Amino acid sequence: MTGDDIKAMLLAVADAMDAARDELCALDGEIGDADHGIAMSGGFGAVRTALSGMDGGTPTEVFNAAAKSFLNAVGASSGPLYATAFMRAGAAVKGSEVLSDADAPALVEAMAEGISHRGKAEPGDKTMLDAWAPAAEAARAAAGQPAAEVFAAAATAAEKGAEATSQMQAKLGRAARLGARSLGHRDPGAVSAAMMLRAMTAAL
Amino acid sequence: MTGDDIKAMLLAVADAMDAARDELCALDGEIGDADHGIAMSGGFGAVRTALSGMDGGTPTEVFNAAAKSFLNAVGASSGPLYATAFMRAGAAVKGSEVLSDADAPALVEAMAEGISHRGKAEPGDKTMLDAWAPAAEAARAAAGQPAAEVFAAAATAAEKGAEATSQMQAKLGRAARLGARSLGHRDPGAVSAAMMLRAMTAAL
Amino acid sequence: MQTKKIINNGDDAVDEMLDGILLAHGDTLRASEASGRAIIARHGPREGKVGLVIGGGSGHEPTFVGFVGQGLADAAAIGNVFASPPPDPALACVQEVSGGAGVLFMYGNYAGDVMNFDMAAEMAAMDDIEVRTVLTTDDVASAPRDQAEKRRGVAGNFFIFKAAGAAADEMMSLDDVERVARHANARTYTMGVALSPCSLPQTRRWNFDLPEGEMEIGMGIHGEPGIERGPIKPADEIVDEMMDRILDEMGAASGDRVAVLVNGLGATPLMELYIMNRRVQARLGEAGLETHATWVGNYCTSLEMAGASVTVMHLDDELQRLIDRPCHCAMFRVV
Amino acid sequence: MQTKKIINNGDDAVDEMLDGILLAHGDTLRASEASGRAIIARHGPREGKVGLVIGGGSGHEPTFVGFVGQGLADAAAIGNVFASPPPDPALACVQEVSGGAGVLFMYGNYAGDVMNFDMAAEMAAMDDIEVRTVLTTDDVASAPRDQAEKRRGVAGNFFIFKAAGAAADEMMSLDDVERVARHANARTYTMGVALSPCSLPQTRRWNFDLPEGEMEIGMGIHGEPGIERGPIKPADEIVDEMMDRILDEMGAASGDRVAVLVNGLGATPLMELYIMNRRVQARLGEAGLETHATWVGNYCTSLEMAGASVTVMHLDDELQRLIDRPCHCAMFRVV
Ligand SMILES: Nc1ncnc2c1ncn2[C@@H]1O[C@H](COP(=O)(O)OP(=O)(O)O)[C@@H](O)[C@H]1O
Ligand SMILES: Nc1ncnc2c1ncn2[C@@H]1O[C@H](COP(=O)(O)OP(=O)(O)O)[C@@H](O)[C@H]1O
Ligand SMILES: [Mg+2]
Ligand SMILES: [Mg+2]
Ligand SMILES: [Mg+2]
Ligand SMILES: [Mg+2]
Repeated sequence: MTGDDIKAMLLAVADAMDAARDELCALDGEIGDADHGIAMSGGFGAVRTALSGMDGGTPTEVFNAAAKSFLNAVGASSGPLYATAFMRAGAAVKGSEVLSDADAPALVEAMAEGISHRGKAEPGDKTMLDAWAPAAEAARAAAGQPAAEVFAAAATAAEKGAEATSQMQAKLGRAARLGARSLGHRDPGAVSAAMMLRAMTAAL
Repeated sequence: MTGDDIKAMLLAVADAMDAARDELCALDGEIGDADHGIAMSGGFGAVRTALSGMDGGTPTEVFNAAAKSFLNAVGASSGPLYATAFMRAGAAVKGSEVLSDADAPALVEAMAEGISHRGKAEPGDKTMLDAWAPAAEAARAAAGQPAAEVFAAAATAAEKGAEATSQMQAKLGRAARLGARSLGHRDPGAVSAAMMLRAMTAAL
Repeated sequence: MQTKKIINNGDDAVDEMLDGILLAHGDTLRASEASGRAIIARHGPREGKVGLVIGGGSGHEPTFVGFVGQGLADAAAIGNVFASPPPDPALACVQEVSGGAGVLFMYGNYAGDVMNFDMAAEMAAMDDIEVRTVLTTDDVASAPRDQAEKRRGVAGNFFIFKAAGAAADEMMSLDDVERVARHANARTYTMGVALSPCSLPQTRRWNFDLPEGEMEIGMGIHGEPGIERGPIKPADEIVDEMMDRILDEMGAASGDRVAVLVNGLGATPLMELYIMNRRVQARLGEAGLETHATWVGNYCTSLEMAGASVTVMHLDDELQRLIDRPCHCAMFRVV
Repeated sequence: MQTKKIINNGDDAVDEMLDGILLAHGDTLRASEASGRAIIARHGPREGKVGLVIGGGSGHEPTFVGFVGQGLADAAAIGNVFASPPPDPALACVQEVSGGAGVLFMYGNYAGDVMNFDMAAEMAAMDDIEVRTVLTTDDVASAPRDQAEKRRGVAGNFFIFKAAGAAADEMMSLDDVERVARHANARTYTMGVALSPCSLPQTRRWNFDLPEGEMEIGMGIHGEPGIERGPIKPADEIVDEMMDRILDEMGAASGDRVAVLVNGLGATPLMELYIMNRRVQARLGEAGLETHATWVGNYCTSLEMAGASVTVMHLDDELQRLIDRPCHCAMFRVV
């Protein structure tokens, strides 16, 4: 994977988030403030603009540019979480011009760690970490396989994780005060995380 | 007609206005500010309270008490118009303890004059005068008949007049700026005027 | 189904509101002993000063009661919702604020208000208090230019009352306060747009119908029909329609100064009002006009109606001085 | 069908609003050159004074931008609608208002705001500017008393920011301003009620569902679910539920003084807020408490949401002095 391949993956995510904007807003409306689709599609729209204006670049440079543009366009909860995730991913592959299949699990794990570090969520708190943590685990388990397989395994695990959030009571974020009323609703951040990994997989 | 008979007539109007409150508000909503039913039922509610607390009284005293209580409870357009109408009616029969059939046309005419004097409307301006002016004319024409016949004639004429307002373009009041858009809607003040005369007739 | 309101009995809404106002603003306002619907400025009226009495129906707060205070109106007569006050509270206002130099009545041009305030003026004359009247007619959508005297008074009241109140505070004579009031009214232009209806506390039903996706330009502050109904347009287009009309009526020369009020009708967020102001200022700038002062917020409302109005006052040196003069009201201050 | 709004493109709403605000209030506010989303008080920041930076998502106007000015906040970092600002505007605010005595961040306790402002504070530390943070947590409905630190910040911001801003204006040290801010927050209690939903400019769909005839007590200012949903009650009963809870939390002694804010969420008329105030004052009086000052109006909104909140600040001599201290903001003044 070159810097351009990473760009292609992130641009695919941008398209996926545009398509899912209303769905994610509606999910967030059930237990939050109805803006998660705006944050994700707006944030990745800014990533698209930044990457389009970028000539070449290493994978690390691409991730850093994505981190910065996403954060400045969005703020909110998703901004710092994904900015940290992208910076960690960039740091994890620092120095490489071209990534090998062996780098794929490290990327997913780095993103999950960034989100966990920034958000201080625990698994089961009903956040996007409940998609990213199983995704990282699945990516680690798939180590040695081609990058596309690694991402596919991560995406599938994230989808399951996102699905499972509907059985969880929120402990963090806007939904935290809902208690039992958050049951039966999927966490919007977990759902968008799974969509992101699925779009990345498809772009590989 | 004694003072008590006048009271009975006005109390009957109060009941009629309570019953018509929503209908009159809805009519006013079409071309005005949707409060005519509130004004009429609120105003006659105050009349009811004032007359209930009044021991005896001549027809003139009853009309004056009605004028004052209606005006202070309502303001609006209806307040000064009906306050003036009642004061004129009281003045028209000043000095009499008991009214004869011959006084009936004078009462209706005095009320119409009061409304015309206070509001400065012309017939055809699409106001309550378009009910009161034909009512006064019909009452005059019925002079010599029993009071009940006089009021019945006035009520019928007022009903026709109110009906006819739907063909008029408003020249005064809140509907005045509507121009042709006021066509097809009856004037709420004319409609309540007809109801008033009908209730008075029934109470005689 | 009833509209949603935080009220008790609808018939008590106005009086309970006034109770709440006096509890919050007892340092600046009091009720007349003669009428609970006559609200008097504690620090306004004084010997030798023309008394300024404003008033009208409730439901437009902070208009009228919020503009009572030192440097603005001396008293307000308060009616039922969307209904002129009867003569009694207006007369009580006159008696409380008369400082021997005469009293000016100012209120919006509506048939009911004219009849009631005129009756009060006649009663005041019996007490040997001279009362004059200036009607506000700033709503340019409510009648054609050649019938400007038939227009309604709406949010522009704010500027017109402010100018007259400052003139009285400067101890001008009744002649001069009246002249200023007429002059201020003649130079004040408002256009409004409504997006959704309001409902009266007593009926709790929508006063009129404004279907999904539609707006009405020129609608009055009691829901009186306007001049054009159609699909909601972008903010800039709405403001352009308003400003085209206002600028045309105003006929100002490049370099002239104006004061601006972007007013919310009740349910429209400040965000939208400021987005409108952006375009208002752009249009004024294009016309070569200088904005001396801008107010943005809910100054003349229609209960919970959504919508907004733009008012432009065409200043001259005197009006500018009067608009700038400090005033201290419960719901409005200039410092 | 889209909700009705007077806007242009929904994505531009916040920036166009800020343009309109700066055009209206250019004498008191300016944008930072480093970030158009960092709004700075022209007359607030100065050498040796603790800088007070507030901020959060848009859609709550006049919170936050309206409380920037001399004697209150020195700057506000402005996010998208209902979204924390990113670190950059917060950092720009810090750099603009730092007077060498440190900077205090104050904002409502929401996960996104905490993450973004913390990142900004870390960046400021690299510039050797000491930044401390006090979160507001006045919404008593948003978590039980033993988890008070998890509560949201809502309309009570108004009092808490005011006290801290006055403390900084008195040239207190960073330690003292922080102490005052925590103390003010600990003594400020808010309960809200929502009657109808709001909609974001970018989606123009209702954020949540609140059926005809129903209200929700304790709902947050972004539509976060509250503690009780049911049929609309009379104003006095609604206020009683709020005041029962507030008085219980406050635990004040007879004779204590309080400041009161009856706040509209956006679409609720002043008439209803004053009717609520009437009952609030009755309850405070029954409890033997003395109301030192009352504000009624739209101070912390949720776009076009209908509803209201009641905030009571339990005063002591210091807080009373700070609340009374004059301030001059674009959308709020104490004189
Ligand atoms: N502390 C946290 N750690 C991890 N994820 C979080 C945390 N707080 C919130 N989130 C995620 O953020 C999502 C909401 O994002 P978004 O709607 O964009 O921001 P906001 O909550 O500021 O409106 C939630 O669904 C949740 O997945
Ligand atoms: N100048 C006038 N002369 C006669 N009737 C009038 C005049 N102005 C208004 N009206 C009557 O008043 C009615 C409206 O009364 P109401 O709704 O109670 O008062 P408002 O118009 O102040 O809301 C109109 O339907 C019309 O019949
Ligand atoms: Mg959200
Ligand atoms: Mg009416
Ligand atoms: Mg009316
Ligand atoms: Mg948000």
